[in-house]
Amino acid sequence: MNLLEARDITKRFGGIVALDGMHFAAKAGEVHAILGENGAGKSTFIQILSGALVADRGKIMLRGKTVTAHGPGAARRAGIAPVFQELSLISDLTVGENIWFGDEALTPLRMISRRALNARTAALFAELGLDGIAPDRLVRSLSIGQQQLVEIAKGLACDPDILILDEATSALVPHEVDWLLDIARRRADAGKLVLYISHRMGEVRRVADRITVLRNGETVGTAETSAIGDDEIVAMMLGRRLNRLFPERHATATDRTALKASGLSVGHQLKGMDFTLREGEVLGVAGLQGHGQRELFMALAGAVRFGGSLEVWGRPVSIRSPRHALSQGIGVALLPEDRRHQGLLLAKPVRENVVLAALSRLTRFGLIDRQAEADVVSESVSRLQIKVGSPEQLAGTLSGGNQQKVVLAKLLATDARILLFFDPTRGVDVGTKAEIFAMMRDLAASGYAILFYSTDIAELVNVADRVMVLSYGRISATLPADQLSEDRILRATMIGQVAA
Amino acid sequence: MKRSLSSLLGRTDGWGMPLVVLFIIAGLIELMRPGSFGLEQLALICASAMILVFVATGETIVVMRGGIDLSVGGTLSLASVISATRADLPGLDLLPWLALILGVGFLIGVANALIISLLKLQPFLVTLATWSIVEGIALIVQPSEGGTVPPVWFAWGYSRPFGIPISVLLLMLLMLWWAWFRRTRMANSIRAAGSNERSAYLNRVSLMGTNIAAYGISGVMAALAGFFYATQTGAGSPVVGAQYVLPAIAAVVIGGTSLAGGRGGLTGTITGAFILNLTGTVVFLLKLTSYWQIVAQGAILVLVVITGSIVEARSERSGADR
Amino acid sequence: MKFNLLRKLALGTLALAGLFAAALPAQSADQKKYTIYLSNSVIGNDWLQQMLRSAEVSVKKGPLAGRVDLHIETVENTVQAQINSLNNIIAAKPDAIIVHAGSVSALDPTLERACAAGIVVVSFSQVVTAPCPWKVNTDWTSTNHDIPVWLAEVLGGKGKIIVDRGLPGSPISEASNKEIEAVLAKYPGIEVVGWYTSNYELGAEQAGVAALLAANPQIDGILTAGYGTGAIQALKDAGRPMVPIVMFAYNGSATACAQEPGLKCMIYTHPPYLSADAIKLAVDVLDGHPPANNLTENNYPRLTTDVVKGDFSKGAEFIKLEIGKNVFPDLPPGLVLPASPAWLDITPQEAAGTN
Amino acid sequence: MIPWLTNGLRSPSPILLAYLGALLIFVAVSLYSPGFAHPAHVSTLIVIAAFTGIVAIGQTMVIVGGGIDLSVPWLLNSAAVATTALTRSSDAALIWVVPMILVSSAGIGAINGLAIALLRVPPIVMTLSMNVMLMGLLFIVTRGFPPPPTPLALQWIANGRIATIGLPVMLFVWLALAAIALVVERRTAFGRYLYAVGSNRTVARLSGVPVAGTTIAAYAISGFTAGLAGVLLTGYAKQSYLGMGDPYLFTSIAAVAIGGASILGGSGSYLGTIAGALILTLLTGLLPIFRLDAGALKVIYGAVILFAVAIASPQLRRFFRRE
Repeated sequence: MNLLEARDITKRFGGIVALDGMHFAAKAGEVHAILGENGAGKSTFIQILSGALVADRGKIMLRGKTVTAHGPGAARRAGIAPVFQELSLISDLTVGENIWFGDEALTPLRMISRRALNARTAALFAELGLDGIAPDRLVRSLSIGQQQLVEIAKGLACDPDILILDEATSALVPHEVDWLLDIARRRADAGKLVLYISHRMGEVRRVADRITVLRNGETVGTAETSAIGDDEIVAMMLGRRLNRLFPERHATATDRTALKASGLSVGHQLKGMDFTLREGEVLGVAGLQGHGQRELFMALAGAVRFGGSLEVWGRPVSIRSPRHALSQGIGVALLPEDRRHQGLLLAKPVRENVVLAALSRLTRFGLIDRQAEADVVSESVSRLQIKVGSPEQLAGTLSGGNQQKVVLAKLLATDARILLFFDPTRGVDVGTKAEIFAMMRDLAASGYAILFYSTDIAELVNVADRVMVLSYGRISATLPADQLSEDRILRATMIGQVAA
Repeated sequence: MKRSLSSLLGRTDGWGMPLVVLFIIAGLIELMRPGSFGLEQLALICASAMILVFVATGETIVVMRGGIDLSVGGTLSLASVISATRADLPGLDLLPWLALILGVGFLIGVANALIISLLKLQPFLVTLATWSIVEGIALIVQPSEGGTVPPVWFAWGYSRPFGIPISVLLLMLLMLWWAWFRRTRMANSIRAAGSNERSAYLNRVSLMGTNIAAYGISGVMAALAGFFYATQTGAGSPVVGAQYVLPAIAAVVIGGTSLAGGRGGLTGTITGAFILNLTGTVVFLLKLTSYWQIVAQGAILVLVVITGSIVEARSERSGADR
Repeated sequence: MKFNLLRKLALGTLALAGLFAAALPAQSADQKKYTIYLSNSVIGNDWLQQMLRSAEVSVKKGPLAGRVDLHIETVENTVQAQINSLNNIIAAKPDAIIVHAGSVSALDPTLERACAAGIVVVSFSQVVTAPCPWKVNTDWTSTNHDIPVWLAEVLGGKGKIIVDRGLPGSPISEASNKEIEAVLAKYPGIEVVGWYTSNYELGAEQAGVAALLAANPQIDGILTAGYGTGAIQALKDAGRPMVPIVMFAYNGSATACAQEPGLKCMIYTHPPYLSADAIKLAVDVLDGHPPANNLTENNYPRLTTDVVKGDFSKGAEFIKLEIGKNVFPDLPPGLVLPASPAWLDITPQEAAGTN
Repeated sequence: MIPWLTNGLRSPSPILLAYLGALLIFVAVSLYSPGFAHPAHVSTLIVIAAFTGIVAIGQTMVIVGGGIDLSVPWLLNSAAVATTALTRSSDAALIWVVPMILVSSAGIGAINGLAIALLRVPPIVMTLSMNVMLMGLLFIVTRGFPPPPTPLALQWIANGRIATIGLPVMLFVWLALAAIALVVERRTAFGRYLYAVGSNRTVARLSGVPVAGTTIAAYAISGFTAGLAGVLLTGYAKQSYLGMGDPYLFTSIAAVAIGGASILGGSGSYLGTIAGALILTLLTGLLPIFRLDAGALKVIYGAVILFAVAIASPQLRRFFRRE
């Protein structure tokens, strides 16, 4: 008998159909992956399962019985625990308070006992093999990777029958991913169900027993993982065959130095980096979470103050602010980590987002040149193949991939020739990923210089010309194209760790 | 040492820094006028600060919930007016009437919460509107300052149970209540909802429930302030509440509670209310001409907030790995 | 005329008294310098400013010159701040406190405490309800009585009028509204066709009168509690002829009255020099000459274009408006008239702060 | 043709509803009391609304940028007192006095903006303190003396009617300022920046928007319009007096709110604020017409704000669309 079954689930948001009569079934004792492009309906389905949304039509059945109660509380009582990609932690509460939220041990006066809370949290962490996170720390003081670990621990804390992992590895480093996959496997072996949602094919292949693919809100099919090839899965997701994920790589770097950093440092996080980025080059940056890559990108983009010296196109500069970085003499543009909170004005039209960084170029006598603005927008939309109804569509209503393209369009609308891509494929579907990689190579070929950080080492190996590995705020290795392999990069991050 | 001090000050719900400021101010006063903080003097200071403390208490909870409550101005007035118009009724007991007055405050708070939650409206505008409505009702109930408060109540405002002035006692009770409340699930839920509504919902927090609790407490506290005003002055005023709205918000902010929601607490707010109360004394003792006193109060307010935010920024930088 | 005579008499007496005092320097007890604090509740209007200036002038010249060390403590519009301020003043142990209270009742306990500490307390203008302080005020009962009577008489007991209800929540407004209503009940021919709320503020007065003019084709008289110039402008904007107006004694209002052709008006006052009167009273008490009565209420002469006969309060006095004599077009419009009490000579310039 | 207009018409915005509301109140009151719609009275109403409207220009910008300006009352009052004190009733003096006052007002607004943008003082606290400090400073500088009457030229601007058509001069002043405000809001980079800062500071900053500069400019504009309203108001009142600015704090904020702007920033338009100013002015006129006392008026006032805000609520609109 199926532990979980969903029948004919339909959900609309305004005019958009997110789920259109989809169905799904999973058994106890398996890790079941749910795959699909962004906008395929995975997130909506998970949110319905976990009670965050209510379906317009259809029913959910647990152990053959229809679930009638709604809301996160009902789902929790039914034994469903979600681990959300958009974290559900309360940043102003401590780690322990978050994990046991609503289930805290109370003193006779109905107060929450901090001591019991922290002890329980420490015990849970020990049991799960997590270390390095103090139970009484405020969540807002943790890194995103640590927050994701806490979110996972929280999902596991109630020992649910159904654990939902929604892109739970997006901010994790390799050994943490291994840890999570191991936990998922063990739970399945213990007779529980784990739903695993990820864009990373490698992980899915390693951990999932079966795969269900969604497309356009409908179920395409379910298969044993071992019985189906990667290409086939991708074809199911796209509804067509993808030629290739990674583009051809030709060395396009010239001798011209776009960016030269010496002794670049930021607080305690970045301790003196020297490197050069050349015109036409894609320079990869690898590193474990919190080893200085964020500071590196933010410093170059002018968003944090830094020490050391910088030369851009051969001229020494000091970048004072993002505005200064984007200005004509310098031209450094950042594609930030979190597009919803750092990249886009979600409630504003695509048009305004695209030209936001380039307005000074589009203004005449203090007024915005409407025609020039429209030209820039339509050119970007067609060049990046952004799927929008009209330039007036609100950015927040686009799918993840299209949102990322809008951010990219914003960078390209400026005069910047040095682009900083910070994890550009995070939460982006396969089709758009391929487009972004192709775009990066094209840009390099046309003379841009690109610094590229990704949490997915495979992307660095296949897209970058060179990769520098960051460890404890220093460069622990720089690998040229002919030496690039996931293995080597991983080892370099590890060696750095040991050395420090 | 310096770093750990600043991180300690920044971390304790934001009240560390205001407390330091309060001690500096109190120290200055004691230096300029020794004996300023004897028991009798403390009782006077507390008595004059209590109304603001009550209003600011409710405001703190609402701000933690991520909202703001301007309607306390109306509620305070209405409560004072109700307290002062019913002296003619025979056999008035203090407690049932207090319960009725607080009930009115609670209902106003619940109305705010329901409007905000059900229609998903911005608290600032909703409570701006309800402030006007409630103050209007107060003016209809009693068109001007006056009325009479039953002598029993009037006596209550100056009573000294266990030899402790009632205001000091109430302040102690309030702090005890906070020591309890801040550790309850409701307080955590309010914080959670104020920090991030979506996350809070996913954590099974009832958004409307926390709103009702927060605005309900705020309404009750404002009504209590109005009652206290009436018992202290022996009269009600349909417009007095307006004087307390912005100072209450100022006390909350000085106390380190972030207007963005999720953070802060009552300890800071009470500290903030006393800072506001004592700055007047500092400038009085500095013998500034009275207009400079007013300028100085504004300047002190800004300076306290600036130092607070600098300390917080420092502690955040040194405490977190980002 | 009568007023001037009285005033001369009073001045003469004072001058004599002054001579007498000067002739007897041995009276050292009387020459003691007193520390007096003026506690003011709010700073935000012209009347209050003139009140503070009058207090300052009163201790620099005239009978009180050199007798008083005056400290002014102004707070910003909250009862709590005034209580705090008073607590500080009491702790400074002055000889007397004169109080312009922000609330008629909220300061009572604090002022009682001041009395208990042996401090002479004088409350003026908005007087407090506490029994112990001495009180100085305008005789509002007769003022509020005479306002509608004048208008009714000028209109010959017949006509439609509109009434300003002042500042919502203020006890003075409320008392005034009640009294006016009661008096008008005695004039069946006078119909109140509407009222508005000026908040003692010029813009609101103009807007309120304009709205009522729009709503009523016939309006024969206006009772304002404020400037009156807003009402005049509203009449002009609506293209209506001037009608009799009662207004408060701002120099600007009086000037408009005197200069506007065809306008009949009556101007009543509540003089800012009540502060000086309060200081004088405090010194008298400290000198050991307390007045017989705890409450001193003065019925001040009213200025008017048309002196009429009617059932006015006892001792009511009407004086014809005369430019240069009791109205001063060259002085600021915000000056409140009259500028000086009889026992002291505060020049209009001193009152306006323009000297 | 004009994109914002067509956008506005496509979805019946809160702005449109606010204008309809204003019209509805006007028609209803006029039916009850025909004199209300008399041209002379309409002119008077427009003049009164214009002052709220002008103060609300700056308030709109500040609120769109995610802030709030509580320093309006005494900034306005200071400008008014300065106008009459410095001109000493001389028309000629206006030539240097008015520009000077406007520049200083903008400067004071900029100080608000500086503290808010660079020192991270919450806007409520900064502008509230500024209000109090201005109050104190005004008395220190002027020693509180009541200034002479307003120069006649200003009186003409504020109270005058254009003889041939009978329309008030203030209408044209307001229209000109409104046009400038709308152009700034929609057609300039600054306007775009303002919405960006109000929507999301981080996105704005990373996109090269001069966040601090934009914030400072918004508060400077608010200072400017409050100062300008103060100058013009002396013409209306023919004098300056203390407490002149007090009515404009909550009316300016309420006008913005009724006009459909989010107090959280990032949305709203001066076009809506104009409707808000009109509604508030019409409401004030209700009290005398319907013989309400002040309490009842406050109740109505609050109810209308609540109603206006509720109508703009997506929740409510979704509910009605479903039917």
